[in-house]
Amino acid sequence: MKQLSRRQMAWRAAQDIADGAYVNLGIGLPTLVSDYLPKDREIVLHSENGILGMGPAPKPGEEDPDLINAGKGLTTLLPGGAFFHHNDAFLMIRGGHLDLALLGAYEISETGDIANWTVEDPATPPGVGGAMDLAAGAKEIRVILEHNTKEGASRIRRRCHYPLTASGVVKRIYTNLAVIDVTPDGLVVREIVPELDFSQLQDKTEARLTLANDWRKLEAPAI
Amino acid sequence: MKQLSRRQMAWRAAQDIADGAYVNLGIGLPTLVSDYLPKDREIVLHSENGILGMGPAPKPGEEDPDLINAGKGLTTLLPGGAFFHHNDAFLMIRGGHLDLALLGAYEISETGDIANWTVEDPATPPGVGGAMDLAAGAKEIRVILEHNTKEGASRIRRRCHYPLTASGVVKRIYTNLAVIDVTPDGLVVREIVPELDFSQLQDKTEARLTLANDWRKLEAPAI
Amino acid sequence: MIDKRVKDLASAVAGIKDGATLLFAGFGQVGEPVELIQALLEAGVRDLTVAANNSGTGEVGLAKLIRERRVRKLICSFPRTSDSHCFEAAFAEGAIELELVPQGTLSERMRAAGAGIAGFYVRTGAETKLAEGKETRMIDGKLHVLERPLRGDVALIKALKGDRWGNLVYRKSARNFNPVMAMAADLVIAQVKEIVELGALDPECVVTPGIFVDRVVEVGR
Amino acid sequence: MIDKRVKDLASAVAGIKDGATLLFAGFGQVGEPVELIQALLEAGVRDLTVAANNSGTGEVGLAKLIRERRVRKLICSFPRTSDSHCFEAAFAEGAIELELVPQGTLSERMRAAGAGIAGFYVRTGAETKLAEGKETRMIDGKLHVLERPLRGDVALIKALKGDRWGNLVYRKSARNFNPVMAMAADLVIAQVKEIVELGALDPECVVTPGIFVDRVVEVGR
Repeated sequence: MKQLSRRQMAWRAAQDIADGAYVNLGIGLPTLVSDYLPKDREIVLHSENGILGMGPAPKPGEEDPDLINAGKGLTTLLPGGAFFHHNDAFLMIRGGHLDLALLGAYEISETGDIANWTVEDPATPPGVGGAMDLAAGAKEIRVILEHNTKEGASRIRRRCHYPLTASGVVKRIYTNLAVIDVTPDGLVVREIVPELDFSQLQDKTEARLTLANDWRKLEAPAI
Repeated sequence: MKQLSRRQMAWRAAQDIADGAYVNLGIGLPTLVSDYLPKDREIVLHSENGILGMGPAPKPGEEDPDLINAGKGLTTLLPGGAFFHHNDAFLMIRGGHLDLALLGAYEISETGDIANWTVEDPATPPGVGGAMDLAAGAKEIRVILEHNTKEGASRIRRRCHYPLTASGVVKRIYTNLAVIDVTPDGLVVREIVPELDFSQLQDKTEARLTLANDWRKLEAPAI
Repeated sequence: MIDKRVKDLASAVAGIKDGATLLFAGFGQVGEPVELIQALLEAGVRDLTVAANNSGTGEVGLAKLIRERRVRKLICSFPRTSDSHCFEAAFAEGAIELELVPQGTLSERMRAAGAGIAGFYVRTGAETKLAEGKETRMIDGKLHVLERPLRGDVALIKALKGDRWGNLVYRKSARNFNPVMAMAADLVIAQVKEIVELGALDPECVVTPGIFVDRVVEVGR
Repeated sequence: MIDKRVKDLASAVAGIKDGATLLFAGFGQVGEPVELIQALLEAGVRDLTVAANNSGTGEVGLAKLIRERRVRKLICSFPRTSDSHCFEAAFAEGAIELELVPQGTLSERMRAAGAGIAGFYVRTGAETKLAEGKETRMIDGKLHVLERPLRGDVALIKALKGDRWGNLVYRKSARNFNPVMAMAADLVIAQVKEIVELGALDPECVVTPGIFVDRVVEVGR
């Protein structure tokens, strides 16, 4: 079955970010989104370690060890960017100043709950980072995640089974198979990959889905 | 009767400020203290409008309208000084970072209550400014005030009759007649002007006073 | 493209509605966005609630707005200053309501609004008249007052320089309430002496990052 | 005269006691005061409670302190990073206690300690496992968690430049937790790349004013 690659998922999520938006990209998959921001839009990336206006990864030879993103990868600063301390970085998050946080997740519920901080594996210590702050604070939360686990289980569930990060906050979900909105009437499918029909998508999804009247095919360029 | 002038009171209070202290001087009488800081000590003056390291009043021709103190008089900045915003200025105050606030007052009680923000005159609107923040926040509060009102009433009272600014915070009182400590055992007189004996001072004071064994004469240079 | 620059003062204050809650920066006249307030006056809005440290000086800025009876309520720490006769006259007439707030609490309540803090406990004002009617709580053996966020529909602020992303720097003690008010309103309008090119402000020294600012207007002073 | 400069790392960490609560700045290794932590290790103190965003990297700094079993408890938002095997080993053995705190709440709790805020209400963590056992409250129709200040006996921080009054500036994203930790401890010790003359730092661009800092030691990097 043809499905979106991780980079194509990132590309798709990037297309929905409005010109002028202040955006935090979560660690992992969402970080890839920065590579696909539409060139004709000015989008200001925020990092919780005190940066607004992050640019692309540095060119070889231009790396600065004091300039890293939230995933601790090397980054750059655009003209117009600014540095500030951690407390102001989270003031921006918690105070609702970010237009959008694009987060990864283990599971999403049909009411927009998100679980992305622990799988409760007793062998490894849990970590939360800025996940709860972002999920509770940004004006809008969208999530990018694989539709199913490697074992085929649905990550889009009636209720999250892993511990919650925040409840009822997710508005849009990008998966390798579909784009789905969380609405007051439940999950509404906006886009599906061409190789799948709605009932096949529903079969791969624990939560109940509705198909939007104006649904489209989910397509992304080869990347 | 010989008593200290306002400038002599300010001089006396200045002598007790330790080298290296971070100090906020209240509006009015306490502001005069900055003219008498001992030259051999480095004392960092804080202003609630966002300054650490205030210097003396500007020389003629060097006035900068953007550089004012809490009393809205023109001031200067010493080398090593810094500017910050109002919120950080009050973080310093409320967070206990100031070693000392020297405040003016209408009344002080024998338990260290201070009333310095309103005389409840219905004809004029009340103002509090930073008085309550300073009184509640600085590590130590000392007060400079005239011992008696123009009508001869005691400003050092058993209980304050004007509305309180904070309760139980004042540690030392400088008046035109005496230096008095607020202790767990009540008000202890440390210094009295030479022209007055203890019983005369008590007669001018509503609160009960005790004379320290090692009391001294309160003297100040002609200023 | 992000371009927060607006061409003139009238555009800068466009859309502010009667009955709005406004935050006016400044400490006395220093850092006060006088030109923006004048433009607001000319725009004719009224029935305003204004949070500001003082009540205006002489007959300009906030003082003039009060004189013209556009301000229904003032939230303020120190309304009576050397030349606050406009406010005093309105107050004596009962034409303006006053909510007196300790200066640090005024600032912290606005920060709370900007920082997603729904309430906080402070010692300031405990056991005083200004805490009357407020919820209190013993914490670590001391009485604390629960304070609530103070949010503006609009903040009018003044800075030295700004760029098209809305980044701002200030000058000396004219910084005062400007950065905190910039965090605490739905619409933040900054007058600046000079608009500079994007990238001209040192990213280590930007005081108000552009995320907080919606409009920037150059006023040349 | 105010002179917060100390001559070497051993003097910088002198007097830190067994059982102390320490704040370690840094985000991963960036802005981490590695040399101060190494000096602390050499000073032999133990039974420490450490608040830090991560749990140390490789076998230096906090990681080494944990490896040597000097840390009884870690207060932390994200202990598991690319090279956090020292912590993971101690955790697996039950040799270290972990208090997991959302990153913004960790930062805000320290600010509260520095700002005289005895408690504050946030949405972060509400209705999650990390709020279990914490007091909650409905405010404006939403559940909020009451968070309490987090204060250190000592903060170890790292800056780019400092002066004898303790004023500090940082470099790029190495600023991170340093300024907030500088506000939140009884004893604040800063390692700096370079000590500069008093007055050499631009007063408009000082990030941590000296009032927050007790000792400054130059480490040349």
